[in-house]
Amino acid sequence: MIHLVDVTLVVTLLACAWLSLTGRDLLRSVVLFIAFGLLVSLGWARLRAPDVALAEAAVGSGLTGALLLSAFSAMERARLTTDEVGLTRARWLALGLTLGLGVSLGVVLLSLPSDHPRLSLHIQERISQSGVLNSVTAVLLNFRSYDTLLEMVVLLASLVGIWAVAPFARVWPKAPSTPILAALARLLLPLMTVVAGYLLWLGADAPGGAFQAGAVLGGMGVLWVAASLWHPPWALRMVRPLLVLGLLAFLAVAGVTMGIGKSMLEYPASQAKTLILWIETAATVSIGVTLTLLFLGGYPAPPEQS
Amino acid sequence: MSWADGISLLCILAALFFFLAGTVGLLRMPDVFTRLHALTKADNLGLGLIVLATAVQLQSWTELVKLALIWMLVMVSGATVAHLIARMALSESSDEKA
Amino acid sequence: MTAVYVAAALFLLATIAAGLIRIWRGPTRADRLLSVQLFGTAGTATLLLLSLASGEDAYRNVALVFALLAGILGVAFTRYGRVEP
Amino acid sequence: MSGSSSLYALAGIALFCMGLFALIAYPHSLRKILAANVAGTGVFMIFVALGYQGPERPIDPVPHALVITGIVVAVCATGLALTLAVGLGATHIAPDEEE
Repeated sequence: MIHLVDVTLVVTLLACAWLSLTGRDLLRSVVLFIAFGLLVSLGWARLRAPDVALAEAAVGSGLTGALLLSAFSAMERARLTTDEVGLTRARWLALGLTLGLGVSLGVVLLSLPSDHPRLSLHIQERISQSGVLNSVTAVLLNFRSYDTLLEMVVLLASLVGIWAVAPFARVWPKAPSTPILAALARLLLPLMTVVAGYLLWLGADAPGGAFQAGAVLGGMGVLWVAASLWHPPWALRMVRPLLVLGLLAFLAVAGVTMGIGKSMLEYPASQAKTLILWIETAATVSIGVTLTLLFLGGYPAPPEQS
Repeated sequence: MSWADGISLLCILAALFFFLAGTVGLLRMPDVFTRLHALTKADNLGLGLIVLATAVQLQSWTELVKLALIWMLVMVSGATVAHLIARMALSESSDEKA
Repeated sequence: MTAVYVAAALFLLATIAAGLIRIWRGPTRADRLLSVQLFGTAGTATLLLLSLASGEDAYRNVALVFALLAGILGVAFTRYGRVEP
Repeated sequence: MSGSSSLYALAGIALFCMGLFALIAYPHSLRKILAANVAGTGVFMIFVALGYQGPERPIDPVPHALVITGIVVAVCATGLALTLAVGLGATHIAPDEEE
């Protein structure tokens, strides 16, 4: 019966994606895409990837959804939301070609050897030296920490890119906030901070970690903006150092490990857990702040100037 | 089957009823306000009963706190969002008349 | 009991699939948002049931994040998804 | 490949192809961004499905770590792309309107 669950989930997922990509009404497409994100997160849970499910639940459905909606409303104001979706001859050709690609990819995939242990054995061998028990965190913050270091740069670069092209944030809501919404935001703020801290702490031994916690913090920022509780001028001065906190922590640790004669980001085994937790805490704050500013969609000048 | 399993089973069956009622209401009710009314039942009672069914299966206090938090969150944000949806629907329907 | 949990999860997935019809049909934006709210709630419930069925505790944390973010999504929708006059 | 793992991997391929098709075929920038996200999710799904070898055997954490970073990078790229799309007003102009 569990296979029936998988089949239902996959069919619903595919239907959702197809309807979202080919429907005429763009807002409907966005809403279907959000629903798609929720379903994908259930899919990760079925594939025994709770770490991924946590990240997807926070980012894929929550943050991406809010981003798409705010961009849609900006496009709607500029009357840019009509699209033509009929199938012309060129589109039939594109459909046929992608279909062929899909079939050939499927054939290749099904011919893969079925019980190859891949990298899981190597990781199980070395997990005791990594300082943490959660193998995904061990990969992210120890075995492949270069990748994560560079990812912090990617986050920062995308934000700088946004600020370079859009001098003013687009998301200040037009309608005044209602007291009920403000009350919800004030209630959720401490709650989400606690949940983010919990996920961060959990990340060492169980599914969770910096990205998931940072994404929850980012969701909190989105709520804060949407409820009109964010006051940009002073807030920006305070949060700007936080943007680079994660990167600086990473670089500091990298410098120290090189200074004591090891290679870059090769933690001493006795200190590994402490170092990982410090880096993760700094990264969580940076990710949360970056995602919030990303949602603003421009340099957060005060609304009266824009 | 232990008594905990029995309680879980009853709760799950009742919850499924509420979810079914919510979905049928969502699909069959004539306008957005009545649909909203149908949906809030699924939100509060349906999820609440599932939470209860999960809670009787678990022994750990931290898990119980987490479950209570989930239920509370869904109730509070569900009620707020229902309020916001109703406002949005009201402004949309007045736009149409104007 | 595992069979009961899995069957209930399957049922909830079916209600989600049926909810897609309301997103597709609309007609108003509020209708579409209603379905997304149902997805959030049913998704949270499905994750709780899957956590019972598989004994994996981590799914309850996913359910917690689901419950948090579904509220935020609703707020974002009503703040940004409204019809511009 | 076996059972539900290959089911999800095939679904990933289907998602990738849908996304690729919509990215090529439809002109509106917002839809192109949605399409790129769907295609990306398809790739993630293939990855994670390859790391899953049935309910009993240990999972491969490397694709999970890659996909988690991928999800966060995807939202950043989406944010940047949406800002560009809104800012440039880069949208579809139908061929007959152009003339």
